[in-house]
This record gives sequence, structure tokens and C-alpha cells, in this order.
Amino acid sequence: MKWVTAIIKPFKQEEVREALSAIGVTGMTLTEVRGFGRQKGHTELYRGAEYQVDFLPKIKVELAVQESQVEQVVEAIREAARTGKIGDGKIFVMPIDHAVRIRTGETGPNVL
Amino acid sequence: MKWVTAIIKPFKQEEVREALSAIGVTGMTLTEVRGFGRQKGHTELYRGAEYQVDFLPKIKVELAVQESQVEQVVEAIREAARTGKIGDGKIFVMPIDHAVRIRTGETGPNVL
Amino acid sequence: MKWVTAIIKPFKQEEVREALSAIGVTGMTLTEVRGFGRQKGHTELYRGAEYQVDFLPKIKVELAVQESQVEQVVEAIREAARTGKIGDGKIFVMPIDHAVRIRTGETGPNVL
Amino acid sequence: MKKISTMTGRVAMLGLLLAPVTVLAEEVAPPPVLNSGDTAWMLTSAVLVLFMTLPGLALFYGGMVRAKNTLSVFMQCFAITAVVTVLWSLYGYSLAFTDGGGANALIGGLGKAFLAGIKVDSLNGTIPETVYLTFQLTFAVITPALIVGAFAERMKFSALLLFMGAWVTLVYFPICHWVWGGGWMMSMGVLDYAGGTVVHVNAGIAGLVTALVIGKRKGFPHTAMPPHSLPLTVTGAGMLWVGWFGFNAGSASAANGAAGMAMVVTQLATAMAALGWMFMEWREHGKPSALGLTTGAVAGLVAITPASGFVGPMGALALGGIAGVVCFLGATTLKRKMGYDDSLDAFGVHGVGGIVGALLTGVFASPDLGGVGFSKGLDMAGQLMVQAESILGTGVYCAVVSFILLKIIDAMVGLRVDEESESTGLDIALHGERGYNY
Amino acid sequence: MKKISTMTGRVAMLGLLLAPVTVLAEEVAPPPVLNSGDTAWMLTSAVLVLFMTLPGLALFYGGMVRAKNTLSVFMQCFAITAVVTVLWSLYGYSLAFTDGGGANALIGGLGKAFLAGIKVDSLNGTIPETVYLTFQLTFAVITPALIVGAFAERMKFSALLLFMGAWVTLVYFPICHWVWGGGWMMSMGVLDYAGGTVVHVNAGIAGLVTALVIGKRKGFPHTAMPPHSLPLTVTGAGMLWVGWFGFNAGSASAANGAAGMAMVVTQLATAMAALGWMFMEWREHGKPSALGLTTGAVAGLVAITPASGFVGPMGALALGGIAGVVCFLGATTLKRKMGYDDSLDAFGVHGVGGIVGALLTGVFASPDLGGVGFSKGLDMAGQLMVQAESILGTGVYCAVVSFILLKIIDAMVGLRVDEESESTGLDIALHGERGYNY
Amino acid sequence: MKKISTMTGRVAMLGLLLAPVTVLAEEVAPPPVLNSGDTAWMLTSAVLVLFMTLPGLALFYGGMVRAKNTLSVFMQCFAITAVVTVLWSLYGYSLAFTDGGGANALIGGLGKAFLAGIKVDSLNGTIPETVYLTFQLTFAVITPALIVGAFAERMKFSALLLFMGAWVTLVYFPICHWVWGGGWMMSMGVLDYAGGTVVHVNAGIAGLVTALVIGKRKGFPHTAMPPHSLPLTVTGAGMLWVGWFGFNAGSASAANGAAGMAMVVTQLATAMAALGWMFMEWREHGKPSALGLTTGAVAGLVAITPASGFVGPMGALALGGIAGVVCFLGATTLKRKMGYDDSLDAFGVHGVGGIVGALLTGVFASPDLGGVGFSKGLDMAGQLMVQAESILGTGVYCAVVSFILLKIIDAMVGLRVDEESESTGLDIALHGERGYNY
Ligand SMILES: Nc1ncnc2c1ncn2[C@@H]1O[C@H](COP(=O)(O)OP(=O)(O)O)[C@@H](O)[C@H]1O
Ligand SMILES: Nc1ncnc2c1ncn2[C@@H]1O[C@H](COP(=O)(O)OP(=O)(O)O)[C@@H](O)[C@H]1O
Ligand SMILES: Nc1ncnc2c1ncn2[C@@H]1O[C@H](COP(=O)(O)OP(=O)(O)O)[C@@H](O)[C@H]1O
Repeated sequence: MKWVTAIIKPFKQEEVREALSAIGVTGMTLTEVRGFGRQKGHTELYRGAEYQVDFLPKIKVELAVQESQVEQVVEAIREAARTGKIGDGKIFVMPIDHAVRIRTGETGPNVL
Repeated sequence: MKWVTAIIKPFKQEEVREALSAIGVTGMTLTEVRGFGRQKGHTELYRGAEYQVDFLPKIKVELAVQESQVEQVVEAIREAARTGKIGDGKIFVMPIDHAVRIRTGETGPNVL
Repeated sequence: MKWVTAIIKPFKQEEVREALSAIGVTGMTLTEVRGFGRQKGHTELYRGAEYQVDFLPKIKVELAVQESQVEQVVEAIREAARTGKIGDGKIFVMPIDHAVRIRTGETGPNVL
Repeated sequence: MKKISTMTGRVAMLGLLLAPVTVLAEEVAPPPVLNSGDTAWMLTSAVLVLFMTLPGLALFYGGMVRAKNTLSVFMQCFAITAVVTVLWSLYGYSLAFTDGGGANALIGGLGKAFLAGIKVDSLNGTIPETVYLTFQLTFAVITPALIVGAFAERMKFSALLLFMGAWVTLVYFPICHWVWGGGWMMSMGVLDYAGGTVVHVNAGIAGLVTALVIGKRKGFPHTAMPPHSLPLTVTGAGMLWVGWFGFNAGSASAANGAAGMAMVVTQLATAMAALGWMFMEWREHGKPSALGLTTGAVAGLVAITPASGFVGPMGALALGGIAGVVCFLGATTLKRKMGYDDSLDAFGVHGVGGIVGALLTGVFASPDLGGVGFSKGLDMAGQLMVQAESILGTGVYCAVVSFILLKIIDAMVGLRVDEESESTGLDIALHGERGYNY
Repeated sequence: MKKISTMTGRVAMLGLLLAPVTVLAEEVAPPPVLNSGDTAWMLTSAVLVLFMTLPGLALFYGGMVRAKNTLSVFMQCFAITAVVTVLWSLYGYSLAFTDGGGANALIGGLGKAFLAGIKVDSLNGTIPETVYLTFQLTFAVITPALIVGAFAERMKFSALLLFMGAWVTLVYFPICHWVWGGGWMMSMGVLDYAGGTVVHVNAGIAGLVTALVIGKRKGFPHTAMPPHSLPLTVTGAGMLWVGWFGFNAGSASAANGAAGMAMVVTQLATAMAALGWMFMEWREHGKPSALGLTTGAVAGLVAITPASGFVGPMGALALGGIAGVVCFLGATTLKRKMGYDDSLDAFGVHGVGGIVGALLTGVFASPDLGGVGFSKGLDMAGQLMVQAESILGTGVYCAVVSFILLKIIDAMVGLRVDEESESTGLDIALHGERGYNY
Repeated sequence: MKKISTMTGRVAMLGLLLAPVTVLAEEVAPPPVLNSGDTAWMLTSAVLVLFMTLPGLALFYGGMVRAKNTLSVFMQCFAITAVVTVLWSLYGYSLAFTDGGGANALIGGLGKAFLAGIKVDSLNGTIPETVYLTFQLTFAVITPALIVGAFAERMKFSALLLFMGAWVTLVYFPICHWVWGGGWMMSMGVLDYAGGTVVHVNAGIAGLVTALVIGKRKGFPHTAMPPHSLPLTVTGAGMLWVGWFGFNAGSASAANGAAGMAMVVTQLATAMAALGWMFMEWREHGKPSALGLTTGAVAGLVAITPASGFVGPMGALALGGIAGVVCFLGATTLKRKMGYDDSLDAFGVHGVGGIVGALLTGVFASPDLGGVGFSKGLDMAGQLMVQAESILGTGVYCAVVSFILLKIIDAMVGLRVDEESESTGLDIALHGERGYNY
């Protein structure tokens, strides 16, 4: 089982969820995060003083998937989240040792 | 050392923290997240229009634990977070290569 | 590639970002989290009743880095985030299997 | 407010004794004419008192609950306003403020049901009757809205509508008639300028009964349930404070010296009560809190309400200081000891504050303490007895009827939401909305 | 408000017929003197109506948009206030309320441009002209601010300033003159006490046209765009409710029985409309919502506006109930069917509510239904015709001129922000600020 | 406000010269009688000015600080209100507004300490003295509350209570006496209708001194400290705007033409100042911000305050425009150049705006510019000199005494919280509460 973490643009959230549902993903977890990267931030005003805001609002999508599904999932996110403009974000895949469903105590592939 | 990530129902936060403290866990980090899964969302109203909200508020509990403690920790979370109803959440265990305590620079098991 | 997760004090955010930029890190993702640890919380008042708040506001910094950079990155965070007082936080390093830049589809080291 | 208090105001102004003038005034007064200044102030006062509920009290209470229940509280305040307004026009005003004939000691008549016979040029004293009835309506609105604090975060909305409709009809309208409409308490000589018993004791007791009948919130008192947005609460407290000048100074029914004195004593008592609560909290817990300071202010406003036409400035300072300290104990020690879950301290602040204020009115109205004097034929002991009787009368009647109503409604539709709704929060469970989508 | 309505108020009070007295009053009236009570109420009313916009409407609308656009809405309400205030002093008041000579049916003159000749002791009726002109100004401010609801979340700020400056000049000032300044609608005998057509139909139609011209928000109606902070919205609704007493009861131009009756009927219609919307929503969707209840209240306030000097209490209840139900359909079914994106229902609530209210004024003004009667020489059918004509006249003129203005400004600077700004949010894109930094 | 201004109002109305009438009026005036219209407006005005502080200013400031300090600001505004209210009743009113005998140029007497002798029927002009003293109290409340903006986010609450208690006693009460109570500035003929020097220059200078003595916030100006909730701030600005009509138009002490003219000029100056700041910001930074627009409005309100009884509408437009531009420079360029940390621009807006307004009053009061004329025997140069002297007198006295008080209190309890508390935030560190628990 793998842990897929994707950082995406907030307004792409709905499209990504739909793309994932379309390929049979039934669970995921989202977090509001702030991203720093190549995409430049913006200037804000406060009483006539300007200051630079480097962090931009992003959404972090995290989901555990079967090893066999990883490629498909990454692909689905990539396509749905892509605008082609800087700041589209990244996807990272990490290993999972073990998973448990709290309700039933099931472990392994059944958890998903 | 392992990284345990649990997605739980918000009102179970206190019980989970207590269960973990009870077995000697001294540190953890919580994040407000939104979860999508088998548990269905709800309908919201806006000026007479209904729309479906699929994401539900959840709490993500993350904690690094000694390898030897993993099972006990997973068990404690599972018991404390369980209601038996859909949406109770999952627990994922991932590998940690390395850990450092910022204050002291200590690494390894002492970090926890 | 490694996934570095650091839990730091909120007011250290700017210094950590600068320290990382200084050593050439170009991307990272921040999340507001609540931390439980050795640092004791505080008491809050509600209509004359006191209750203990155990969770303290923290910032989670996450960034993927090349294996070769890990040490330098950890060091930079450690120095920038350190106050020497309890609650400074921890740094965890985890393995990444695979990474993709959404915009371009690039994978591997180029993603960063 | 109301006839008796207006007279009292005038009496005070003339520096004469109460009773003879009242009689005199009734005998020789020329037909009343509209006074545009009095009308201007009473139009404004009606606006101010409505502002106390919308959005004042809604903010005060709405900020204090958890985020998942905030809209339910706002909604309850608005719905109560709407329901009571309609009932007031149908029969409430008539029951409270017309002559009930043989039953007049207990209830008014139906002569003005549907606001029949009230014309553009109808007067009440020197102001249009329309203004008078709207001003009184705003009191009928805020009283049930105050009760919301006691059962917040767990009552069904349908049960709330039924309860509030029945409660104003069977509890508020009669008690209002007793004190201001010519009923038995008025005859007894109770001093209640702007509603210490009618509004605050009444709402506080109803709140206590409701909290007991509906039971504690899941997790209370074990789980901390901190206010989700104190800036909203403190903002609401500010609005209550300023709106209360309509409540108290408006109860003079005129723009005159009585209104002015009510304004001063209201301001002084509120300030002292705020400081009183603040210092108690500082002493007991080492820190003064914003919620404490502002709750103290509300306690002061409550306590000065019955007294605001009868006490002098220094009496008001004393009364306010006492109220701040006693209500602090009411909302903290008493509640903890008794173990009921009065979510937002409707009883702790309004019940306790109302009782303290009503009793102390019987003290500080004393001319020796700067007040305007007691009701005809009463000395301090006598007045205190009358005040106590009116508190008791209000409390017992209110408690019994409220209890019965709650039991009936519980049997009909259930008072309380199910566990799942309570843990999801009333906003989504009952109203299909979330307070915030940041 | 305004001359005609004040008279009507007085007429009603005297229980006489409208026309003869009007003539009489004009013939024999002694030179008017300042009445301090009337002045006090009108000073207060001006404050209340400004309060409706700042911060009432700003909160009502600002809470309903997404967090990334909230400041843009607040900003628009404030900027409109500032711009209209300046234009009013330069020529607006003069165009609306002075005699336009030969063109008087269509527009006033420039005799009081720059507020020339208005002195400390100038009077309008029994109040200073300064107070009168400020009271009227607050109406000129809120009308364009209401339109904001229709195009929220996508208009350029520069385009907004140009549009609003031009719109009040070419649409509001003339229509205001038509109805209250001596223009053709006034001559026709239209009954519009406080601005059913001038303010609400006008703003509603302008909103509809703007929504159509500027197009839908990206993602509408597919993407859910829930209000980011309903507590702000509901708070704003409360402020609108209380401020509206300045709007309607202030339109009596005096602190008298007419003001009092306007206050009562406003309260009753609002309460019924709130309940009407609530029950419709409950029936249709199984849950009553806070936004629904408060939107219903606003719909009631809108609908009673033209009627508030002419109907009785029971007529107001009926009118409010109808308005609540019809506006519910307007903001939901109608909008969905037609597919336009009136973001915050400026048309659905103010347009529809204004039309319903203006028409029903022609019904419930009937003495048989408790009203004060129709304009001279008109029966119900006749009055209804006049009301319909004034709605139509306002609607068509407003629609045509608004459309032309929007097209010109679109050509000049572009009406709409680019896609990236829309998705970032107007707050950062246009104003360099974020609403919240928690 | 206050005796002199009321007279000025009347003078303006009569179109006569100031001095003779004053004398005349004092000689021949019949015993004053209560005017219910004036009283209604002054009751309302007192409510409006209190509303400016609670919750207006609390919201304006409370939204601008970081989330972790928001309650501390709300708390400070409320606590100041409570403390000043009590001191006002004990000796403040007496020191400010009674005759100080030999010392009268500098301070009043103690004849009305404890509000002794103030009865329900005591009058001040045509209104009850109780109303007059409450109205004046609301000015004494808001002045120290304005200072809060200068040292927000770092002062100890205990130090704040001590400082504010001492400051109103030793700075505000005397200066209030100087200008309005019969002191030396009044004798000199200064024109300060509603508190340009007494309130705004005074608070601004005290703020500047406090900011300098207490030092910069940790991280200033390096770290961005953006407002945590601009919707709260803008809402507060709206409340300040509407409440200010009580401040300025209430300073007529009557519901008359002077009040009406004060209302108009207040509205015009505010609108122009808002636009002035907005356009400056747009030019300098490419974007107009909501905080800028509303701060400009506040700057306009400040600047028109001393002038509001003396200038005409077009003078007000000019004065407002100038104030908007100059205060923009004060809160941005000046602050950056000097490097002090006036957190929320108490000096930049109130100090600078107050000075600009007080000086320009000496210009636009000119009858040639539509004003009502200068004080007896003064031409523009003379009046300007008097205005400058009063600014200087206020500024120097206030600065010196504030400085000494701060140093004493610093030695006693420490002015500033420790570093840890500052970084945790005052809400938790000092008050044991958090603003938000979403
Ligand atoms: N090394 C990294 N580790 C973790 N998150 C990163 C990293 N680099 C970028 N991100 C996240 O991805 C987002 C987009 O990255 P950015 O460099 O702006 O654009 P792009 O992904 O198109 O190259 C950032 O805002 C940040 O949240
Ligand atoms: N594959 C997944 N990856 C990450 N998080 C998941 C995954 N599946 C579910 N979750 C999280 O767990 C929560 C509960 O899952 P759900 O399927 O609703 O119920 P249950 O865990 O009882 O089967 C979800 O709301 C989501 O936050
Ligand atoms: N085992 C853990 N797993 C995950 N996060 C932890 C763990 N222990 C501590 N933390 C995080 O680190 C923060 C600081 O830890 P704490 O024990 O208070 O101080 P210190 O790091 O100085 O020893 C905590 O608030 C929590 O967010």
C-alpha cells in the first residue's frame, strides 16, 4: 500500500475528487495548506505599506492506495489538477507499512 | 521509528489523546482535515438550492513512535476512536528514517 | 528523495523559511497544526471555570528534498527553529518512493 | 416604563410624593396631546430594544456556542422575534395592556385583539399608541430570546417554536399584565421600572427549568465547550449595553428628566458591575477575561433594570457593584454546585441579576440613599416584602407553567435533538447550513 | 417620506379625505416652524438609514460571498456611499428635489447645486432642510449599494465606480424626482411611501440587467458557492431590520402617529414574511435555514416599504406573508429557471419584493382592508393601474439606461475582472488585502 | 457640543455676531425649560457616541490586530469605558464642567463630585443635566479608548488600567475644562465644536508618546502583522461613521438647524476624505484597499469634528479631501520615516487628522468660504493663531503629563508584557482566553 500526497491548487479540488472517484478511489483526506515554491506570491497592503506574501493557499490531498493502483491514481491527479501554469503542485508517493480500519479492525488491502 | 497517521472523528479527539497518554505516549500532532469516504456527506441549503457536501470534518492524529510501541499505539487509537458507525476512520503506519529534536539536537529514540 | 517533516513554533516560520531559502530550497508546504508534547499547555477561563488546553498551535513544515541535501536541510531547520525552550519541536525524515511535478509530468530529482 | 413609571418619573421631577399626584393627575389632566419629542425618543427606544435582540443578543449568544451550533442560535433569536411579533398583534398586546374586567388582576381582555381600533391618531399618554405597542412588543420579543441561552446547542427547532409561542402566551403576557397592565402586582405597589421581574427573573427562571428538563449537553461538564468566537460575543455585549438605554431610559415613555436619570444610573451600574465581575475573576483565577468583563456588564444592566427609575447615581454604583459580584457567583459557583447545564447562563445572569436588582430596588429607592422613595404607604421593609413577593410570584408561576409546557411539547414532538445531530451540530442537522466556509 | 407622504400621514391622523386637506393645508398653513421632536426623529432616521448600508448591507452581502471576495463587497458599499454623497451635494439633491421648470415632470433643476442657499435655518416642513437632504441622501446611497448583490464576486472596482456614478446621476436622481420630487409619477398619484419603486424595484431591475450583461461567475451554477460567514450575514440582516424603521417610519418626516403606524406595519410585515419564507423552505427542503429566515425578513421589509404609510396592521400581516412566499419563489425557482447569476439575489429579493409590495399597496391601502384609502379620485382598480404603470415606468427606464451604461463602461474599461483574478478572489487581486489572517 | 457651541449654533441660525448675543442671552433669557425634542436627540446622541466605542472602536481596532491579541483590544475598550464612567461620576464631570473658582482657567471645582445635587429635574440649557453629563461622559470614554491603537498588542492590562485612570484624571478632565468648561482656551476663543483638540489631538499625542515609551512590537517593522479580520475592522468603521453623527450633530445640544448642518458637513467631509485616501493609495500602490478607504473615512470624521459647527457644505468637502490626503501621508510616510510603532495609527489618524481639522476650522469657518465666521474680534490669521495655540497647548500638556505617568507606572508595575506573553498573544497570556475556537 502506498501513501500518495498531492499538493494542488484549491480550485482544482473538485475536479481532482471527481477524477479519483471515476477510477474507483473511495477515500481520501484533504488539508488546507500554504505552499511556497516557484509560483511567486503577491503583495498585500496595510495602511499604505506593502509587504510580500510568499505562501499561497493550496490543498493537500492524501490517500492510501493499493500498490497496483498507484500509477493510475497519480495519473488521474496529474490530469485533473493540471492548468499548465506554474504552481500546479506536486505529487509524492511514500511507502505504507500497515493500515487499519478503525471501525472494523480490518487490516491490509481491505482497509481501502 | 514509525509514523502513525490516524484519521478520526473530531469528537473522539479527547478520548484518543487520553488513551495515548495512558499508554505513555508523550507527543503527537493534530490537524483539522476534511475526509471523503464511505460515510456519506450531507446536503446544505443556499437560498432554496440544495447542494451536496461530500467532505466531512475529521481530525488527523500524527505521531512518531518506537517500532516496539506501534502495535500498542494502533490498538489504543482503534479502541478510543471507535464508535462502530461508518466514518470512524483509518490508521496508517509509515516508516521513519530519522528523527531530530530541535531543542537539543538529539536524534534517534530519545527524540520521543 | 526524502520527505522532511518539521513541527515548529509558529513565530519561527519566517526564520525557517529564510534559512531554507538560503541553502537553496525552493519549495515547501506549511500546515497549521496543534501539538501535544512536553511543553505544557495553558489554562483558559470560561465564565469563571478554568479548563486546561493541552494542544498548542504549531506549524508543520513539509518538504521533499534530495537525499544528498537532507542533512543540510535538517540542520538549517534545527538552527532556525531553535529557541532552546521546551516545545521547539521535532524533525522527522521519511522515505519517498516517487515524485511527480503536476505541471510538466516530470518525475525524479527534477521535481524539486 | 408604562403608566406607573412615567408617573413616577414625573413625580420625581416635581420632587413630590408619589400617590397624591397620581390621583391628582388622573383627575385634572387635560386630554393628552401628542408630544413630538417624547414620540421621537420612544420611536428610537423601540428601535434600540429591538436592536438588543437583533443582532445584539444573537451575537452575544451566537459567539458563545460552538461553531457548529452558532446559526441555530441566530436562527432562534430571529424566529422568536417573528413569532412573538405576530402573536402580539393577534392577541398579546390586548391581553397584556387592556382591561380584563373581572379577571383584570390576572389577565387583560381581548378588546384590542388584532390591534382592533388602534388608529394613526390613537395616543397613549403623549405618544402614539402604535409607538407604545411597538415599544412593549420589543420587550415581549427579548424575554423569550433570553431563555435561549439556557438550552442552547440541543433543542429541536420545532419544539422551540411551539414552546416559545405557548410560553409568551401563557407566561409572558399574563405577567406583563400583572406588573404593567393593571394586574395584581401593580396594585400591590411593586417597583419594576423596566422589567426586572417581568423580563429578567421571568426569563431566568424559565431558563433554569428548561435546562433541567432538557438535560445537559453531551459531554458537559467534562468536555470543554469554549465559545467559538468571543469577538462576536463581546460585540453583542456592546450592542446590548447601548440598546439598553432604550430599555431603561425608554421606560420613562418620554424624553424628560426621568429618562435622563434612568440613562445615568444605567451607565453607572453597568460600569460597576463589569468591574465587580472583573475583579472577582482576577482574584479567583488570576486573570480577568473579556467574557467576564462583558458578562459583568450585562449583569449590571439586568440588575439596574427594575431600579432605573427609582435610584440615584450613587445608589446605582452600589447596586451595580453588588450585582457584578453576586452574578459572578451565580454563573460560576452556584452553577457548578448545582450541576445543571445552563449553557450560556440565562439563569446565572438574568435570573440571579434580576432577583438581586429587584430586591435592591427596594433598598436604594430609599430617599436616604438618593432614591425617589417607595410606593405609597410602604417603608423599606414593606417595599422589600412587596419586591420579594413579586419575585416569588413571577418565579413560581413561571416555573410551573414552563415545566408543564415543556413536558407537553416533549411528549408531542420531543424537546431534544438526537445524539448524532447534537454531535454533528444543530446548524447542519436542523438547518442544513454551516456558519463558516473559509 | 417626502412631502406627499407627510401629508398623507397627517390626513390619516385627522381621519379626513386626502385631497381637500392637501389643498387646504397649502392654502392656509402658517409659515412652518422648526419642530424639535420631528427634527430629533429625522436626525435619528438619517442615522438609521445610513446604518442600513454601513455596515448593515455590507455585512449582509459580505458574509454571503466567498471569503476571497468579502472585502470587495464591503469596499463597494463604502465606496458607493462616498461617491454618492459627493454627487448628491454637487447636483443630486438639486436634480431630485428642486423644481425643474418646464422639464419638471422629468427632472428637477440646478438651483440648489452645490447645496447653494441651504442655510442653518432653512426648513423643509417642520425640520431643517439639512436634515431632510441628509435623510434623502441615505436613500440615494443604499439604492446603488443594493445592486452590488447582483454582480458580486466579478466586477472590476474601476468599472463599479464609473457605473455607480453614472447610474445614480441618470437613473436614481430622475426616478427619485418622478416619485417624490414633483415628477410625473407623483402627479399620477402613485402610492410609494418609502421607496418601493424608487429604491427596490429600481435596484432590483438594475441588478438583473447587470447580472445578465456581466455574465455568470465561473463555475455557476455547477460549483457550490456557499456563504463564507453566515453569522455576518445574519448580523447584517438584523441591522437592516432595525435600520429600516428609519427608512419607513422616518418617511413620515415627523415624529407622529404616521411614523408610529409605519413602524408597526413594518414590524408585522417583516415578521410574517420571515415566517412565510421559512415555512416554504421547510416544506420544500425539509429544513428551515437561517439564511432563509433572514432573507424572508428582508423580503418583508422590501415589500412593506411602499405600503408602510397606507396600510393597517392586519393588511401588513397579509402583505408580508405573501411577500415572503413570492420572494422565496423569486430567489429560487425563478432564478433557477431563467439561469441568470444574480449572486446574492438583488433582483430576487428587492426586484420581486418591490414589485409585490408596490402592487399590494394598491390593494391593502383600501379602507375596507384597514388602509388609509387610495389617491384622490382612484378606486382599487385605478390605483392598481397607477401602481403597475409606475413599476413599469421605473423598470423599463432603469433597464434601458442601465444596459447602455454597462455597455459603454465595458467598452471603456471592461466590466469584468480576468479569470485569474476571479479565481484568486477580488480581495487580493483588486485590493491587495485578505479578509482574514487567522 | 457644550455651552459655547450651542450658542454658536444659535448664533449661526440667527445670523448675528457671537458675543453680543451671548451676553444678551445670559441677561434676558427666561428660566430655561426642558425641550423634549432636544432631549430626545441628546439621549440618542449619547447612545450613538457610546456605540462608537462599544462596539464600534473595539471592532475597528480589534479586527486590525493579530488574532492572538484581538480580545485584549476588545477588553481594553470595555474596561476603559467602565473605569472612566465610574471616575466621571465620582469627580470627572465636576472637574470638567463646574466652576473652579480662582483656578477656573485651569480646572473646575468639586461642587458636583459624586454627582451631588443633580436631580431628575436639573437642566442644562433645554435638556436634563443627566443627559448632558452622560453625553459628555461618552466623550471622556472614547478619548482614552482611541489611545489603545497606539500601544496595542503589548501593554499589560494592569498598567493600562492605572494609566487610563490617571490619564483621564490629569489630562482629559483638565483639557476638557479648558475648552468646554470655561477654561483658558474657551476664553481665548478657540473653535472646537465637537472635540478636535480635546478628543483627537489629545488622544493622538498621548498615543504617540505611549508608542515611543513602550517601544516597538517584537518584529516590527520587519515582520508583516496583517489585520486578522478586516470584516470586523470595516464593520467597526461603519459604526464609527454612523455613531459620529451623535458626536458632531449631538454637539449642537439640540435638535435644530445647527445639528442638521453639522450632520451634512460631517457626511460630506467623511466621504471626501475616504475618496482622498483611496485615490492616494491607488496612485502610490496601484490598488485601493478596504482598510485604506475606511481609514480615510475615519480621518475625515476626525478632521471635521472641530469644524462641524462652523463650516459650510463646500468647505466640508474641501476640508475632508485635504484630511484624507494628509492623514494618508501621516499614517504611511511619516510613520515609516520616524520609525515609531503606532500599531493602529492612533497618532497617524487622530493626531494628524485632529491637527489638520483644528487648523482648517480656522480657514473654512470664514464666511467667504461658506462658514459661520470666526470668534469675536478675530480674523482668519487671528483665528488660526488661536487654533494653533490650542493645538500646541493641548499637545505639550498632554505629552508631558502622559510621559510622566507612563514612566511612573512603568516603575510601579511595568508597562509591557514579557516577550513570551507577547509572542503567545495577550489574549491567552493576560486574559486566559482565545478569540476563536473554530
Ligand atoms: N520540495 C517541496 N516539498 C514539498 N512541497 C513542495 C515542494 N516544492 C513545491 N511544493 C509545493 O508545491 C506547490 C507548487 O510548487 P511551485 O514550485 O510553485 O510550482 P510547480 O509545482 O508548478 O513547479 C508549492 O506551493 C508547495 O506547496
Ligand atoms: N484511502 C484513503 N486514504 C486516506 N484517507 C482515507 C482513505 N479512505 C478513507 N480515508 C479517511 O477516512 C475517513 C473515514 O473513511 P470512511 O470510508 O468514511 O469510513 P470508515 O473508515 O468507517 O470505512 C474519511 O473521511 C477519510 O478522511
Ligand atoms: N511523538 C511525536 N510525534 C509527532 N509529533 C510530536 C511528537 N512529540 C512531539 N511532537 C510535536 O512536537 C511539538 C513539541 O514537542 P514537545 O515535547 O512539547 O517539546 P520538545 O520538542 O522541545 O521536546 C509538540 O507540540 C508536537 O506537535
